Amino acid sequence: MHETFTITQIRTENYRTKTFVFDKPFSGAQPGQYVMAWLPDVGEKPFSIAGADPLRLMVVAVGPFSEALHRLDVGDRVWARGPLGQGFALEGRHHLLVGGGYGVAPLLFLARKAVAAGHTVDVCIGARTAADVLLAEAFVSTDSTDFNGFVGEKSVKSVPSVEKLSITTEDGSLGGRGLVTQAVEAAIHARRPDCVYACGPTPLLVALARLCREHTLPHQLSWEAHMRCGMGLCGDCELDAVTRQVAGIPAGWLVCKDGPVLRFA
Amino acid sequence: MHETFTITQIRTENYRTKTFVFDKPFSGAQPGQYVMAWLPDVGEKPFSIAGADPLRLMVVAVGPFSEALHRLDVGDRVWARGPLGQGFALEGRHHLLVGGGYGVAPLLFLARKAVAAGHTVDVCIGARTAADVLLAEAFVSTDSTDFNGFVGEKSVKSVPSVEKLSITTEDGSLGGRGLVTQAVEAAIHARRPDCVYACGPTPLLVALARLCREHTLPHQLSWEAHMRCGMGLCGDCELDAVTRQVAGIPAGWLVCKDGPVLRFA
Amino acid sequence: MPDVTCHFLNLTLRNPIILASGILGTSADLLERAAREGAGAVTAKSCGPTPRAGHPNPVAVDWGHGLINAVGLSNPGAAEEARMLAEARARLEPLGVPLIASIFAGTTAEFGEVARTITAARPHLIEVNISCPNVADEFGTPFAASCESAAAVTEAVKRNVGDIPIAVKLAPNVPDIARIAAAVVEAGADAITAINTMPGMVINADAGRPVLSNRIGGISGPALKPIALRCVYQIARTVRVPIIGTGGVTTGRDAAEMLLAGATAVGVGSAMWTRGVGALGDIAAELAVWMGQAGYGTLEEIGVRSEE
Amino acid sequence: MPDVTCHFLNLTLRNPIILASGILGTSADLLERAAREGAGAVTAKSCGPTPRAGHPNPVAVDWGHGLINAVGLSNPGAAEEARMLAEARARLEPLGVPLIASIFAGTTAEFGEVARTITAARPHLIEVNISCPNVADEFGTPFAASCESAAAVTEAVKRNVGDIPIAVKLAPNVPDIARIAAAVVEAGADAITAINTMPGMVINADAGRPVLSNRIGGISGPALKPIALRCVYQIARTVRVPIIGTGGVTTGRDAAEMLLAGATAVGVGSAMWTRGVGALGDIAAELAVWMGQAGYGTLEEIGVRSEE
Ligand SMILES: Cc1cc2nc3c(=O)[nH]c(=O)nc-3n(C[C@H](O)[C@H](O)[C@H](O)COP(=O)(O)OP(=O)(O)OC[C@H]3O[C@@H](n4cnc5c(N)ncnc54)[C@H](O)[C@@H]3O)c2cc1C
Ligand SMILES: Cc1cc2nc3c(=O)[nH]c(=O)nc-3n(C[C@H](O)[C@H](O)[C@H](O)COP(=O)(O)OP(=O)(O)OC[C@H]3O[C@@H](n4cnc5c(N)ncnc54)[C@H](O)[C@@H]3O)c2cc1C
Ligand SMILES: Cc1cc2nc3c(=O)[nH]c(=O)nc-3n(C[C@H](O)[C@H](O)[C@H](O)COP(=O)(O)O)c2cc1C
Ligand SMILES: Cc1cc2nc3c(=O)[nH]c(=O)nc-3n(C[C@H](O)[C@H](O)[C@H](O)COP(=O)(O)O)c2cc1C
Ligand code: FES
Ligand code: FES
Repeated sequence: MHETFTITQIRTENYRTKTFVFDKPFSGAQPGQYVMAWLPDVGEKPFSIAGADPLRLMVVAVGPFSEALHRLDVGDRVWARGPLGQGFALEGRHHLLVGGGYGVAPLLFLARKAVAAGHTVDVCIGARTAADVLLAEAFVSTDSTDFNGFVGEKSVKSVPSVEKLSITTEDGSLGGRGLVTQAVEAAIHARRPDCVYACGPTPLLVALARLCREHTLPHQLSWEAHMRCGMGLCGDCELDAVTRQVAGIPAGWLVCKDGPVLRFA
Repeated sequence: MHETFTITQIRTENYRTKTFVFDKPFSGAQPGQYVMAWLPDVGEKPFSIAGADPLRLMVVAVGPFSEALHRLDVGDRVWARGPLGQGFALEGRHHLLVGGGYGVAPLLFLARKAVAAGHTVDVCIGARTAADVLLAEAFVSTDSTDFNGFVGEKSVKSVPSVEKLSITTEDGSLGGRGLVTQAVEAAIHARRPDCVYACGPTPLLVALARLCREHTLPHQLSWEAHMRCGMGLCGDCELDAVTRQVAGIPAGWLVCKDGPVLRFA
Repeated sequence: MPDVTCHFLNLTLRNPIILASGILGTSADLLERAAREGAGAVTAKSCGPTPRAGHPNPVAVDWGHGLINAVGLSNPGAAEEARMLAEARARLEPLGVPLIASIFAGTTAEFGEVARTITAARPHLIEVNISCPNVADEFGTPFAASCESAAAVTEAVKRNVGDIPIAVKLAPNVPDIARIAAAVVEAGADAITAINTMPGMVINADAGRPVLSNRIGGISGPALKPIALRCVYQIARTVRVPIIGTGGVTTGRDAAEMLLAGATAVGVGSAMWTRGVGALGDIAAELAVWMGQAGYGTLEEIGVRSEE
Repeated sequence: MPDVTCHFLNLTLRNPIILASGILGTSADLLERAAREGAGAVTAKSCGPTPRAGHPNPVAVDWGHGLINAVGLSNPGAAEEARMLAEARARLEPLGVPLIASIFAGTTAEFGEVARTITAARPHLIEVNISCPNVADEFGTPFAASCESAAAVTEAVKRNVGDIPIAVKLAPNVPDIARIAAAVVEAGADAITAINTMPGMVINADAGRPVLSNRIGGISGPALKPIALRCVYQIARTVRVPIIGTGGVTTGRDAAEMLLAGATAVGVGSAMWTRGVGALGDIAAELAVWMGQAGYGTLEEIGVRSEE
């Protein structure tokens, strides 16, 4: 069942992205899990949990539902059910996080968790242009009030930031120019991580899956699909055969329930 | 829903009474609460919980259902739902327990609880003849394995017994001759209890209610009625108007759910 | 604080929570208790032409997501019931709590007779139970199963009750409950009660047997709620008479859902198993709190918003 | 260890647990996965004459005592479905797991056409879904609502499937499901699947709206179990064809109850929400353990004892 959440804060992240902070926690939520957010008479869509205490969601306005969310104000309500699906699980003590688009949202949540556990974290963010880069400062900020990203960390005032943050844009308008996979290669060579975690567009994930296999690195990738029930029943969220094959995803794997995160050792 | 209980032990208490010990506890049950015992194709009737860990019931064979129970052997199964209703709650530190018929079963459970708490207990048992007296030895036994009467006391080997046990029979074949209320009067004069607890036939309870009011003694009496739902829904277990009036029971009081124990301060 | 006064036909209830039929409605004492514990109105247990003992035990169990019962319409017969109702009415009068009688019968003609007998007690409303699922063996398919039989009973009762309004109580196990509702309203029903229990069976695997002695019984409580909400919603969009929405209401929030679905008042029965008789008043109080938070001042506002 | 082999019509299932229609049965991959995770047989999602997108989100929620869904019969149309089924059948063959197709349509004639198209894939059984509650607006009262329409569909399908046996899937929201069962058996049904979901509505009070975009949906899961057991019980005492008992089965013990009610095999759907796809094999294993404890050696013995 959907719980009622009231917006307490809205932060504009870039020209088409806002973060919504809500009035209460989503207990037990793990980085990589998602909620089905419902706006009556509009629809219901999956959104990664960008922070659990209190709940926060980062929304890129790209179509009817996300635009409806963007029209909301502080005090307005959103309904959400979850937490759904399988999230990221920290493996080892040095982590490489790779995000594209809204994918940085669950990774920030994950980074906070890893850093709080005393682990080290490298982050690679990819985007089209400087304007599309999201949350870059949040990853290196030491002010946790800026993104009280996970359960029980509300009161932590100064958390050490990630070790190394590299940004890549396709047009070179911020950070390195090119594809984020190049930055990932570099990061792996600089310091081999115990595990690679990624969330972003499918082509990015497919490329990363190949790269991690080459380097025999454990990796956990968060996949995206059209979701309906979100409960592992309707079968709608199966990935297409091509994606599955190139990424080595098992047949019959359901993004909504077996995923969205798939782990390869 | 009914849980399945398997009989592990059967003890004959008198010419028409058996105690059944079952294979598992009835967690959280309090003295004075009851179960609805179900025998498929036979029926379902209320029985006081005579011991909760493991469950034990003491059954007087008086009609079709109780006789069907008496025909069961070790290894046979009985189904029970509960614990139902409001039981006894210990008030003060010196208690007077008054039992008639199967009413001694919940009182023994209560006595064990009181004694274990370091309280003192007097007991008055009433019966028609010596043959009808039930559980008399159990009240004064120090061998708790004999009637491991309540939760968490399975391992207690030697529990102090009750202070004073007085038995009254109508024909004088055991203990004093006459009515148990006379013994109760005597017990009250010998040592005034903080509270009187009773379970037995309605006339006994009515007499006790009057007596306790005269002595302005708090009392907790366990009433009996025809029970169907046992859930406070069907209304069948309302006491008749006469009994209610003489005993001062509030109108609309449901034996199955508000009772069977009614407390007067 | 929002106003939970409920205007139901010509009656004014201090709140919309109505004791449902068959729960505690067996005596004047129990009806009075339900009123004192906070009900806006109280319904007596269904009574038929002659006394019935009902089914042997077990007659009711909690199966984890709701209850099932087959009490079997035990009742003292219409004549005795009328006496009880007259006393109950006198006791409820000073409390300002309306009394609803409930009747059942085996034939259309008998429905008329029972209604006439009961009318002597001047209940504020007579509920016509054409939907009891536990006596089908004796009485055949319930009258609630077809438009024709439901309408015929409604007419027979209506002819025998003078100016006392009637509510017809419908069954959920029909393909299209709105059609039945339309038929009984056409036949003169002043209100609808929806719904009675849903026929079901609880089996104890170890015992290898259905739990109820009657085998089949009626499901009530939480499991029934979405079925009841759907029925109320469909009926409210088809007929213009008030509805007593009944089924699985356990909290004030559940009551709000029932009002949003289109009910004018809310029946409560099984909730008293888990919450006691005090549930009646507590649910009304919770509803008021919820209304305050949700920005409703009166029950009518909920009705309006739900039709948007 | 007891033998859970299930003899269903001419089929031999390694266990009686059947993946219910509409759950995961949308692709050959998912049907194969259900088989690998332990199902005795698998049912594809219902397909109709032409592709349908289904309803917009929300299409399903867990409301605490069960689920409600209105997926809206999304499907790729019969021709595409037949291709998928043929592939699925090939993949299931080596696993020894029979494939059940499921069809729906808007008219009796269309039912026949869809059946004929699907027959090309040679499923082991064709389930005829005359009971989907989520598309009533478009398709009117479901065919399962009356003996006449249910029998007509059965005959139309039967004429088009050659030697492939058919099971007709019935709806719980009828006054007398046994009569419908008798009518479809009379019309040629080889088996019965009972039941489809029960129409219901879940309302979010704060939102002031029904949760499903379709407003009305079908209730499944725990809340449905006693309704399904009652339906299976009534059908089993009326007709002599095997029944796939479906509704709320979550554990091996639930499956035992379904068999005791009179089912020959047991459909499982919603349980996969709480227990994952592995529920299929787990429930079969739990059933075997329970049978051992209860002293049953084979499924047939359960059937016999339940008829005593
Ligand atoms: C597991 C999971 C987690 C998700 N988490 C988030 C999240 O945290 N934040 C978020 O904003 N979205 C997230 N999404 C996507 C979200 O569910 C919606 O798909 C998205 O909001 C678009 O919906 P819409 O109705 O606004 O537009 P639609 O009409 O559905 O889409 C409009 C167009 O935009 C494209 N599109 C969809 N999503 C994006 C995107 N993120 N960036 C660029 N183009 C896109 C679509 O392919 C389509 O072409 C997630 C999806 C999944 C499956
Ligand atoms: C709260 C409650 C607790 C109970 N606890 C116990 C218990 O612990 N042990 C127990 O044996 N019974 C107990 N009973 C009584 C029990 O529920 C049945 O009523 C009893 O077993 C008789 O059922 P039956 O079908 O065998 O006979 P019935 O046909 O119901 O009764 C046969 C006759 O015996 C009379 N009778 C009923 N009970 C007794 C009795 N105990 N002694 C003498 N005559 C009786 C009846 O009035 C009737 O005339 C309890 C009842 C209630 C309401
Ligand atoms: C024990 C019990 C007895 C009932 N008896 C009757 C009855 O006599 N007449 C009637 O119309 N409904 C009867 N009902 C149905 C209720 O009035 C109500 O319609 C149903 O229980 C759904 O509401 P609930 O979920 O709040 O209990 C009975 C229900 C229960 C649980
Ligand atoms: C999400 C979902 C989709 C369903 N789709 C179909 C369908 O396409 N065809 C059908 O005959 N039944 C469909 N059903 C009904 C199931 O097959 C089954 O009859 C019902 O869910 C009861 O079983 P359960 O409680 O085990 O889920 C669907 C059920 C669910 C939950
Ligand atoms: S969205 Fe329904 S199975 Fe994944
Ligand atoms: S036995 Fe039903 S109310 Fe007490």
